Amino acid sequence: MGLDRRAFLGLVAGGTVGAMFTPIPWKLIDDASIWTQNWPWIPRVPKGQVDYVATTSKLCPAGEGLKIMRVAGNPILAGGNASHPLSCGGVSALARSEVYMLYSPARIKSPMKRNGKTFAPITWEQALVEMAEKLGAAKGAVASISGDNTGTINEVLTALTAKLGSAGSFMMPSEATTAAKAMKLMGVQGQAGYDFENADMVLVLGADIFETWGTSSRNRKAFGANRPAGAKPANTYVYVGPTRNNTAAVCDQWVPAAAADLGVVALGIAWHLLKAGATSNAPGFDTFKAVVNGGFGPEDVKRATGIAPETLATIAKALASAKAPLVVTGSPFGQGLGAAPVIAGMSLNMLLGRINKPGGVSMLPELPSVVPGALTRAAMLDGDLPAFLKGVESGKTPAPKALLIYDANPAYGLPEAATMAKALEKIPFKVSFSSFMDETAALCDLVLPNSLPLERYDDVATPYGSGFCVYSLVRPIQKPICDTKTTGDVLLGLARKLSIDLKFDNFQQVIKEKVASLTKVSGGFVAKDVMPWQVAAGKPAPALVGGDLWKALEAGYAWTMVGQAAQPAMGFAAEVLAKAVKAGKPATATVLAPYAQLRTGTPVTGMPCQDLTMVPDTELKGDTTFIRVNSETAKALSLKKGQSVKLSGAGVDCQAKVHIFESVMPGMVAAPLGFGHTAFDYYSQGKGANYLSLAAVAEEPGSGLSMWIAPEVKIA
Amino acid sequence: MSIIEIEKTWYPEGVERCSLGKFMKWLGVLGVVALYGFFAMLVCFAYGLGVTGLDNYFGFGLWITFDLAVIALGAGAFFTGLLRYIIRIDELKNIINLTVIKGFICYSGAMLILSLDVGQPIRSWFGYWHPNVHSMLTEVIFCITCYLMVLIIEYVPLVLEQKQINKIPFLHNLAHQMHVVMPLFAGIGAFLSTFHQGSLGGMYGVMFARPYAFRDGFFIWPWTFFLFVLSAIASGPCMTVLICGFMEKVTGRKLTTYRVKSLMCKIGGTMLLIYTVFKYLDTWAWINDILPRAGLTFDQMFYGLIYGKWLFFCELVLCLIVPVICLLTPLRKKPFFMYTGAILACAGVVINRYVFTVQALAQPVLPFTKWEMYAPNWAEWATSLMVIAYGFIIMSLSYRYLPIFPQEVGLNKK
Amino acid sequence: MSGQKKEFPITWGMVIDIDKCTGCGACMASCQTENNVEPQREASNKLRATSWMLVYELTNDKAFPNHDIAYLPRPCQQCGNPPCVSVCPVIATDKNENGGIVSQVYPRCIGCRYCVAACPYHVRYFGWYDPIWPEGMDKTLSPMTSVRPRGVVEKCTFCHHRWTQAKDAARVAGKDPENLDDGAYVTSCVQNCPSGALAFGDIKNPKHKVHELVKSPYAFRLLERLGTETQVYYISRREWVRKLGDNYLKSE
Amino acid sequence: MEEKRSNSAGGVGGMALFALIGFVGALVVGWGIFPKMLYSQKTQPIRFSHTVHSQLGIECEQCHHLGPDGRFAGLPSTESCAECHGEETGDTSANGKEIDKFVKDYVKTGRQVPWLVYQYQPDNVFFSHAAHKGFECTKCHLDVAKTDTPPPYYENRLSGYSKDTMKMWECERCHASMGTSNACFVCHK
Repeated sequence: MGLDRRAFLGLVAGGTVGAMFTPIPWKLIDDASIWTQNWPWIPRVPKGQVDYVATTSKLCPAGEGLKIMRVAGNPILAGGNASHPLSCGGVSALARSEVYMLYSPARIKSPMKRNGKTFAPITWEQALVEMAEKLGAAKGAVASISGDNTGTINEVLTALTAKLGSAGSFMMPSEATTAAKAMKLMGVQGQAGYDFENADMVLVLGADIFETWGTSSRNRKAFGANRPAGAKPANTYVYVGPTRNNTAAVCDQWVPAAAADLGVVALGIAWHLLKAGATSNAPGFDTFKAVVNGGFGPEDVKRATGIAPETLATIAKALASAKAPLVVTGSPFGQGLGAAPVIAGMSLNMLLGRINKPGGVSMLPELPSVVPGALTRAAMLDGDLPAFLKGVESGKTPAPKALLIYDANPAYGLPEAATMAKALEKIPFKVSFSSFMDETAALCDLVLPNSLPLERYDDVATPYGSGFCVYSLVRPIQKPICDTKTTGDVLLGLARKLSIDLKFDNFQQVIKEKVASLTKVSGGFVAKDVMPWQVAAGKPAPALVGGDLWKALEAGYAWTMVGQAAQPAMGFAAEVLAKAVKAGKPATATVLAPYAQLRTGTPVTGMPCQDLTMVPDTELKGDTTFIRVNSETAKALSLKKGQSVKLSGAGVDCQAKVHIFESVMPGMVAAPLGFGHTAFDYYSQGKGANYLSLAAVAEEPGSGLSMWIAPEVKIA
Repeated sequence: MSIIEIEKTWYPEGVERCSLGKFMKWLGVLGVVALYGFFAMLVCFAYGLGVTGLDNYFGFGLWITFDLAVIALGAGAFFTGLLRYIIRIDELKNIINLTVIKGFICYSGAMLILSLDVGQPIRSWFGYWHPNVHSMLTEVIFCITCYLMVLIIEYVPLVLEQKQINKIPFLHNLAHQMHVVMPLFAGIGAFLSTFHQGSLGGMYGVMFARPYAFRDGFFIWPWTFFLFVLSAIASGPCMTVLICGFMEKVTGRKLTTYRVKSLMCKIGGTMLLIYTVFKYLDTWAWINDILPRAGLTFDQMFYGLIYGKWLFFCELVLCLIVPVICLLTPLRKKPFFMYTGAILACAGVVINRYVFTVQALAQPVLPFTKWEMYAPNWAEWATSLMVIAYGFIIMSLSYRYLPIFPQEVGLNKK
Repeated sequence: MSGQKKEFPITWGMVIDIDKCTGCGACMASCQTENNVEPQREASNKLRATSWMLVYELTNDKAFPNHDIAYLPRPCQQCGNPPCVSVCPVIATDKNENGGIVSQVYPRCIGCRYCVAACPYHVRYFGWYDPIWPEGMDKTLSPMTSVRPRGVVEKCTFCHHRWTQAKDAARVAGKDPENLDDGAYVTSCVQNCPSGALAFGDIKNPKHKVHELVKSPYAFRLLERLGTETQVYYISRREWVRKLGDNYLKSE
Repeated sequence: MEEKRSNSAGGVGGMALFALIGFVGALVVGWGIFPKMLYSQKTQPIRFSHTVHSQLGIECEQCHHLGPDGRFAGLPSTESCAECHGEETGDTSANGKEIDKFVKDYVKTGRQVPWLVYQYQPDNVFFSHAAHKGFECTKCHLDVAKTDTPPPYYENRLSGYSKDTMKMWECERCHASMGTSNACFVCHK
């Protein structure tokens, strides 16, 4: 017995020693450590040939041209396209997300039909039949909402709506809506275009031009281009607004002013200009002069806005003495501004003689439309969606029988969320074409997911703010990942089913036709070696070789055109100003000053997966968002740093924590937008609160436009 | 013979031990703690270190603090070994075994924690295969692993002297032979140990972009290198005495003479005095040279309550001056003062290791960053407790079955 | 002890014009996807979130209306004398290649986090958990950088892979890969910044724009007095911003 | 007592004997069996014959070439193979069957062939073929050009890499001999 035990011990001992002289222990140790760099549960990176293709960002309102890196044909990265005038190589955090959002957990994988509380997947054929039937029944009372400001898809959508008997085709409210209204009131056609590239003194009234206003990437490039690092800037930017936002952070001067007072400030500056002898032969000048001198003297303005007279005097002088001054007006959070402030701002441009000048403003013509019976963009922008929905909610307006919602999320992206939701409930049949399961899609009866921009044909025509007409192509560079279809095709298919003739069989034809129509526009050219702003500055525009246009667009170049449409004389619309702009007492209540940022996405995209990292912990911590007040306001409202508070407005309550941030005007509560989603995925859902829902909609005197620029809130 | 009887035959010659049942209960309690820690350990291995309270600001936390403290307090082993075998202070033979076991426990425990603390334990051998000779941590890895082996070699003969095992002639001889060469290992141990105690300090001293920890030094060694060695050999003997005293309390038996303990404390105290002198010089240079050079002030090194100055004064006054007085003056003759001194000395070293690990990282070097808080979570506490429980278990078993204390029999004659 | 500055014929450097940075985060977005950083569900714990490029908000600490802010994008500073390199026990990070980019080799890293402790710029991030991408999104991983398992340290590499690509392109075009034109190699953040606030190039190469920029009287580096000799320069015409680049005693 | 001692004496001898057996056994296992056990053997999804194609006078570069940006295009895509093998041949010869298999499984389904690449480096390694243009492909790659049946692919069961994947020390040795930098980022990404 003892013997055996020892023998065994011997065997083991010998074996162990022997093993030491073999690869076993050493190779195993080595391979084990190699295994740790090759863990099966860690994804491998794709292999294959790399190439780059061009397209345009549709998710980002700034409309940047993109260069997409592909591996073995699959898109990998979205980068800026240096040869595209709206990108010049830059991309926003949002445009960067074009690729990975293909796989966003929030994507809708197939057409779906509501049954009860939930959705059941259906085939496209079933979907079309269902929709054809319901819409057929709804004839005469079909409304449509589009969140796409720049796409030709709107022509198909509005044409179809019209043929079905339109109860209204609306666009989601934006800077463009307000501007369009203002231009209409001033008696001009076309879309105001701002030539930042050639301006040397820019007065920004409210507009967050470097984040959410218009072609923000291009705006920033234009801004940076004339500011060589470390050297004296060749341009001057002055920002007027309630907070030192991303734009004001880099401007040479920040003039704190309530968003409600932007018009007052503009007219206050006008007073100085007029005093200095500025004049104009535009219609309504005398009335304008009277209005300004009547109530916008330095003291009136000081009383209303708290801005010292000398401040405005200096700005006025700077504008007057600048070679190419430019005044741009907009909402600090990209929506809700009345028409009057825009008119007031524009009248400064008129006093300075900046209309249709290099570095000034030009009224850009609309590109020819190709779908018969379609609404023009101007016509669409003329609609007032919030007013319409409020009407529906209160019963003043008959509720449409059916509603088509394209690239829009009204249940989240509109003010007075509570009211709007009620209005939507009143509409019996709703169809959403959203690619992501957003708040609105969740309310709809049919969800027919649109393919994402990288999977479909689409286009971007002159985004609002662009200083020139521009058209660039969005083209499919990858097969749809889910069972989705290009909404354009779906609508055209539907038209066929309802035997409505829209002239086209598929959306690609529409785009092709659109491009073909561009070749007929005189003065148009492809921006390659010569950029539109250079042409605006006097460089001769190269000729357009018609046949190559499609190829050029596919290659990522943009078709552009400089100069404005033939115009009747632009008027001051002074009567509107008289009614809408009042240098009254400053608001005593606490006013909400929302701010939006592209990194938190749009109401349509939700929070892009990668972007949560970009949100500072002074904006979102855990699941709570922060409001920003300066220490003075904090004291007045007895708020402490980090304290949890409840904001109330428009019959809605929102939770928030307090962040003390000195660059907010006293009495103002700055609040980030883009949070508080109830739909989408775990990157968006339940992260903070949607402070836009606190904003109550009011009607702007004079223009009748819905506005919610300076909502009052209660803090408890 | 019943198991109870057999178990009795394993005790060292002529001593009494508590009943097996009682002993089992004691082990059981410790076992539970150890198991809980073991579970935490598995969780860490399975899901990654995200389950801990560590973050990108505090890459080092409780674990590293624990390691450094334990290793410093374990230093009694090499230093006493040195004195006993090389300097030949014969009296220390009465407590040397205890220090060896303590050392073994501390180092093996530290190794355990370290294997947890690295994100890729399977790669830890890279430290040998792809060493960066400039890194203090490489030195630490070398020395600690080697020294652990030394400690094992020192521990084995103790085990072999167990009554039953010792009956086997081969093992008996082996034990004897090992005892003969022990001075050699004591020497090696002393060398290795000194070095990594130093390099542990060096680790912090070389972080020249961390003004809180950075120190100038001699040749490649920052002053912290020497300070850590000194503080370790100062607190090590004290810790041994504390353990010895604790064991006497628990077992109710006298294990060594007060003389021996007192001697240990005197040694510790002397080292502590030397350490104090240098520590004060170092602190002075830190405040008046290092910090100003970095554009920082002494006050900027402290913040709020947890990072407040009180810790600093605790370490440099309460835990240095006071114990020096307790341990080097006649006060030492009174157990109260001797133990208080020993406790304070050990506490001081722990504080020192903590501030160098945590406060050094919490202090914002970039002007636009702020102080951050660190709180260890259950996973870190549980695993640390596991090591402590493990130590108690080893110590209990060793005491019960191994002839650790030559004087025990004599001191407990009825 | 603080070692000496490592010199190389090529010294890739970034120059960041703080006065042009709007803090939009496009650089961070570009970096994340370029370098296969997972989309993090809970990124509001900034002590745990991974962002190789991080935009800090700087303030002059004055009350309204004298308050001012600035945004400071912070990539790895690629120190000429890196505090992180000498401490690594296994040579997982090193500064030993022409160009002076501090390398980080993930399969070598054992995750001891000593480098994390040594770096005062907090550019080093540890893999606390295994990275997870939403289903299918791993198809959009970039082949240019590898995916890190948990338990290793990662950091900005100045998009080093773009350099290797640029060199390959030069080779095929018969140009000298060791003497690239200005702009042939730029990092992802630099390329995509909408404001053009970031510039990149070889600081030692007179033909590169940054060569001049770093000489600007408004140029400064972070924590210069610690002797880290960073290869990232910042430019601001605002004095308070420049002051925030380092620690100063009252007397200075 | 007596017996015990004798026991131990004999035991020690036996112990030594068994120790020897254990020692030798370990050597046999370690050098003989273990290396085979460590790798699993896999065969290519399609039995592609390089000889047949090279006999047709197709240059290696036609399928394996550098891209315009200097990056190695790697293996030809199903599409490019389909330029010749677009339709099933119905040929019943071994080769013909294999071709039809390819057409049926990949060309028709539009899938890429999951070729097992003997030399693939880990994701964390960057290798520039452009920089190594001067060398014979076969200096690193198996000389498959002369194989009618692709050699088997050995996968390390533990690490998951191919047995033929070049080890770092091999890269370093050559770089050293060529006087090329061995800096980490020359090869790692």
